[in-house]
Amino acid sequence: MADLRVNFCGVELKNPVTTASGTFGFGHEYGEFYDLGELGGIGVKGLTPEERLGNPAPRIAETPMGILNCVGLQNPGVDRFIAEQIPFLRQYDTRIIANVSGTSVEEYAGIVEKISDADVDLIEMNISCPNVKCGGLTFGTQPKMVEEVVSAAKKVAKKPLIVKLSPNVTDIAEIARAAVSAGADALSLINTLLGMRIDVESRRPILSNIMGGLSGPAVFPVAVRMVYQVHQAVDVPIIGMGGIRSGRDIVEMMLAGASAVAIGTACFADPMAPVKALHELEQFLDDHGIASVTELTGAVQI
Amino acid sequence: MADLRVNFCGVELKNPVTTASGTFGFGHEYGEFYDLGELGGIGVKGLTPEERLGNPAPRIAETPMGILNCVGLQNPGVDRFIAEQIPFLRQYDTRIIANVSGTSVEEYAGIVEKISDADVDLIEMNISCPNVKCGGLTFGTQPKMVEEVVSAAKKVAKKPLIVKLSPNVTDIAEIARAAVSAGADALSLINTLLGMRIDVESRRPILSNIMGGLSGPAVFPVAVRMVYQVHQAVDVPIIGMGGIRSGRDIVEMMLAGASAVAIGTACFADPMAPVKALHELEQFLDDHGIASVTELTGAVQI
Amino acid sequence: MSIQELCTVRERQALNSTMFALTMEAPRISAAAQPGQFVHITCGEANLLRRPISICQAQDGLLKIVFVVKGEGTKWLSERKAGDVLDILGPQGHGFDMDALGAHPVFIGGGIGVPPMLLTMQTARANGAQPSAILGFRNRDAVILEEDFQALGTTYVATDDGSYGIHGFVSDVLGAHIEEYTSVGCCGPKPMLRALASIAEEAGIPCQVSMEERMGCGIGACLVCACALKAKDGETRYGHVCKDGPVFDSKEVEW
Amino acid sequence: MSIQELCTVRERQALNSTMFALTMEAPRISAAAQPGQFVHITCGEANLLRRPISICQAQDGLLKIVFVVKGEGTKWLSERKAGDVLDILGPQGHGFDMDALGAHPVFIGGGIGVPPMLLTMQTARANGAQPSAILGFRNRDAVILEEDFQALGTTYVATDDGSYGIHGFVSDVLGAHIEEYTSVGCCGPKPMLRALASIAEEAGIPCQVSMEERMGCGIGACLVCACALKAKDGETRYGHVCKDGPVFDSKEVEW
Ligand SMILES: Cc1cc2nc3c(=O)[nH]c(=O)nc-3n(C[C@H](O)[C@H](O)[C@H](O)COP(=O)(O)OP(=O)(O)OC[C@H]3O[C@@H](n4cnc5c(N)ncnc54)[C@H](O)[C@@H]3O)c2cc1C
Ligand SMILES: Cc1cc2nc3c(=O)[nH]c(=O)nc-3n(C[C@H](O)[C@H](O)[C@H](O)COP(=O)(O)OP(=O)(O)OC[C@H]3O[C@@H](n4cnc5c(N)ncnc54)[C@H](O)[C@@H]3O)c2cc1C
Ligand SMILES: Cc1cc2nc3c(=O)[nH]c(=O)nc-3n(C[C@H](O)[C@H](O)[C@H](O)COP(=O)(O)O)c2cc1C
Ligand SMILES: Cc1cc2nc3c(=O)[nH]c(=O)nc-3n(C[C@H](O)[C@H](O)[C@H](O)COP(=O)(O)O)c2cc1C
Ligand code: FES
Ligand code: FES
Repeated sequence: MADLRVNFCGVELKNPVTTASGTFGFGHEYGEFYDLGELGGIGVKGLTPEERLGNPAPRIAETPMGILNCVGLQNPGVDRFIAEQIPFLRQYDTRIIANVSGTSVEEYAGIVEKISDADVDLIEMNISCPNVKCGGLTFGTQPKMVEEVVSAAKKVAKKPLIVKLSPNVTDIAEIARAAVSAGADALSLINTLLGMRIDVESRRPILSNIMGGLSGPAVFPVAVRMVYQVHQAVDVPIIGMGGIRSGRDIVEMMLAGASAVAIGTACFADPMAPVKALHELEQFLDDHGIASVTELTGAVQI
Repeated sequence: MADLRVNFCGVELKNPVTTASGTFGFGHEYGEFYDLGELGGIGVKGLTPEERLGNPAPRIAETPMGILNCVGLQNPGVDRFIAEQIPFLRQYDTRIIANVSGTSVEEYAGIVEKISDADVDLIEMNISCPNVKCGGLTFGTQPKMVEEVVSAAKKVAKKPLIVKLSPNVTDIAEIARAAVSAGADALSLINTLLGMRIDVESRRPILSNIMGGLSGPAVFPVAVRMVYQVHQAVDVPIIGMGGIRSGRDIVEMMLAGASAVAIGTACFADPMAPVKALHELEQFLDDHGIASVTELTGAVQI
Repeated sequence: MSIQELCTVRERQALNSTMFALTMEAPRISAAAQPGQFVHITCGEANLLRRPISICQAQDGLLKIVFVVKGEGTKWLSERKAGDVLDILGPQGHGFDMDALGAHPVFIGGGIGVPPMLLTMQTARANGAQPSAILGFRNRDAVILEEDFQALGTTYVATDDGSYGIHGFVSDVLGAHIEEYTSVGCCGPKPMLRALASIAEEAGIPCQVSMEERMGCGIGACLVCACALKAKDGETRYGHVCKDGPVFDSKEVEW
Repeated sequence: MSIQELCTVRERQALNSTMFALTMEAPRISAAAQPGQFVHITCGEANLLRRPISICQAQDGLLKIVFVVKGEGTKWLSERKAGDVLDILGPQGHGFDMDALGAHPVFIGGGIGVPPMLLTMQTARANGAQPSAILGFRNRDAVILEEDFQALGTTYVATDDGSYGIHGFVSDVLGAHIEEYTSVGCCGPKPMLRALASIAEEAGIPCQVSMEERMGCGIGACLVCACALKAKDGETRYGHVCKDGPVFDSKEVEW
């Protein structure tokens, strides 16, 4: 039996499989299908300083092997998360990855500081939400803005700080370097690719917000490429995500450079997806005589 | 019967359906399946000043509802195209869209000038190729480089100049504005999204070139979004492409802002794809009482 | 409680050129099913998302759904045959509150909103109520399940073009008979639901409406199936059709 | 000449746990098929690209292919049943040059390279030659089509582990019998082809090799299936397996 443990920024994950923020709520629903303690970690719905209602419906559109969403960060706010959700999640033997967002540098620093003091294991700072605007562009697309917001957050972070990158950029390596030079302990990628669908009958965009974020298997090759580029560019661990469905997808993402992975959209097709993929990963390791899953990270042969 | 004609920069296309450069060779092979004269135009394999051998195999990898390719612009060079292929293509009652590339501003200007004097209808300038002088960055990702290369080409172009944009950028509208301000008569998009696949058994990238360009249905929502953004930003006609498979896909792309479309990867799944999609488009127009296909362009209701 | 079950198709019926019924062996889901709940069905390898379809009947270990072919997913579903196996999540969501119906509930379905009202009416009758039904269709060809409803109580059928039954909308029929009823339960297009809700509200009887929204997870985790509801402070809040609904009290909904 | 034909599966055979044969009604493709050509098959809605599979037999309007389950596409193919319809392009590519074989050609297949040699050997015999065959497999369980080849001429079977037939590689067998042959035609893994080519070259007889490469269009338009060939000037040029090949003269190939 291969060793599945991963030391991620000093935090031990029992295995590299986590859930992608925003696709898994706070775990209650999928917890009806299996023991959440089977997972390496749980990425919770993106949190903001105050409660957010999110966008009107429709918030989802299907695309070939993908989906677009424009949930708009609906969440109860960080305080209610801390009070109501952490106790629930702590019942399970898994790591809590708190995903946080803000609309200004101050808000980001504020929420990172607050969540730092709560009982979570890792902080994932989402600088890529297309809804969080700064001069019309998301924080995650400008190296200077990335540095500024990550520096401010890092100053107050008392837990490992993972910066989640947007794929909607010309040069992902440049953004990654900016985040790491500003103090990011780890990176996660990819967030969603901006996309759009139009209903040909009504001639209206399907999504209320006109555009939305593309996720699911369709983006997998883009995610693998970006994880590879970022792994070449910086020296911090990476949580790879974007379209992962199977154990082999996990292996591929790890070979590209990921130390852990997150699974999101695949859960919609099959609620058991993360657990099934984990078992497939285990089987793959055993079939290939790989002693520790960590051997895969960045092991692509060029 | 709806009117399918499109006036594209003064060139009449009998219908808005063309083929995407590089997926259709010079038409010989697909010409065995149907009369090439059924199509509005034929985008030929990308041409360079000299013959290019392209990259070693493997040059293709499958992805969920997409493919990656790294053909590397294998082509016989523009002179042999002019001598050997134009006479073949001119047998058919369709428009010839010559797709050209270079590795420097001078090369681009040179090939545009040469092809201008040949018997083609439209020139499509592919600026998604890496610029050797500029540290390997592709022309198409930097507004200043886009302006420079398009200005130089426009000066010598005697046929309408379509600039083909790369989707691997933070802000496609900015690039589109740069191309148009430098004189582009039209734009085409999207070229391929950069992606990567790794064979989990051999641990090697599947493609010889490590990374390759993603095309096919997987990218369709990204293409629709970019065509929409570009149509909002500039006032020139657009050839929309990226993942189109059906008549309804054509309608969607045109509603987003395209005046014509190109079909590429879909031909691999079904050689008849462009003709089938054209017939579906016709049917859609008739079913919806739309008198002219041009009514669709940009008609999305926000 | 949501169950993932692999269900063998027992029977496929074409009701008309675009509507189909599938009956499946689903012992666990059918045993747990409540009126107004739905199932979330994987529709082939080419469609990433499951499709939500209401439960039309659930008894003896069998689950029946009735659906109209709209796009690729329902087309795939319509091509299933006896013996095929479907991957189904269910029963999902919060159905009709059967305790709030009173002695004479009326169940109203419009078009493809008709099927879920069948299990609801059946259950109401089994619970001792005397239910009625009002079913609305575009035209004669679209009429489905009429006899099943007739067997359970007074049933009015209306068609938009008058080609069958009453000429008019279900709201006209409800308006004409509203005094006979203690509550309304309904499913159909949003404008229809809104019209029915306002008639019920005027008459001072409760009205439960089954809402539709595009879904991702179907279990309450992804928050995409937002339905605008009235918050206590008069502001909007979003409920989620897959978990808080699909059935809501009409007074809660922000129309 | 490439034809798109919708072909009904007549028979599906499991040859062993991972290898399958499908026989299809393909009147137009089978009539045009030449030895060494392949067909390009749509493998379900979830796989965008067609899969190239060699033609194993083509007669009386029927087309037979033999394949091993490798990934999703061939898995899908292996699940087809009699009556299912496949979308097939073919016959594709440039097969064996039957005029260059001489009176005693030997046809060599390794593993899943064996099937295309059957139609080739059959055709050579029908053309008046006296062909032999050398078939190589990993082990006893992997042996396929042996009797079909035996019926056409002397056939040696070798297994890597010696569990059946001759213990060793097909190149060993070829080396031992090379003087009996006028030419070699072969299909299998690249190292095997290279080894056979060099034995043939040394013996001064022509060798035709069937190459594999990942494909897009399968008809010669997209240029993805590049095979490095020796250009006249000694430089590399790229031929295309789907159109110039899959069969090349071994001396042309840049190994
Ligand atoms: C709670 C609930 C119960 C339903 N019950 C039934 C039923 O009993 N019978 C029936 O025929 N239909 C029912 N529907 C509608 C049914 O879900 C859609 O018609 C179906 O999802 C369309 O899928 P498609 O692939 O055929 O169409 P497409 O338009 O190709 O679907 C594309 C995407 O949009 C979604 N979508 C499209 N229309 C709807 C819609 N009206 N509601 C939700 N999602 C939609 C699809 O699920 C898919 O994700 C119900 C919907 C909900 C929300
Ligand atoms: C000319 C030719 C003839 C062939 N004849 C046969 C045959 O008779 N029997 C047989 O079993 N196999 C044959 N093959 C190999 C067969 O095409 C592959 O095994 C098959 O494509 C694998 O598809 P998959 O979806 O199962 O595997 P996956 O690995 O999931 O396929 C992923 C992608 O890679 C491509 N691919 C993977 N392996 C190969 C390969 N070896 N060659 C070309 N493309 C590949 C697939 O076509 C697909 O596009 C032939 C290949 C070629 C080029
Ligand atoms: C419905 C939905 C909601 C999401 N919400 C968030 C979020 O709140 N914060 C965040 O950082 N990412 C969010 N994401 C992005 C995912 O965490 C993930 O980066 C992306 O979906 C790619 O992974 P996948 O293809 O496995 O889903 C969301 C994605 C989806 C589909
Ligand atoms: C095999 C292949 C080769 C291509 N070669 C070229 C090329 O030479 N020049 C070019 O501008 N675009 C090239 N493209 C990009 C296509 O023209 C098109 O922009 C892209 O594939 C998206 O359309 P599709 O999804 O319909 O294929 C190529 C694409 C493929 C798949
Ligand atoms: S569909 Fe995911 S919360 Fe309703
Ligand atoms: S596969 Fe397209 S040229 Fe060979």
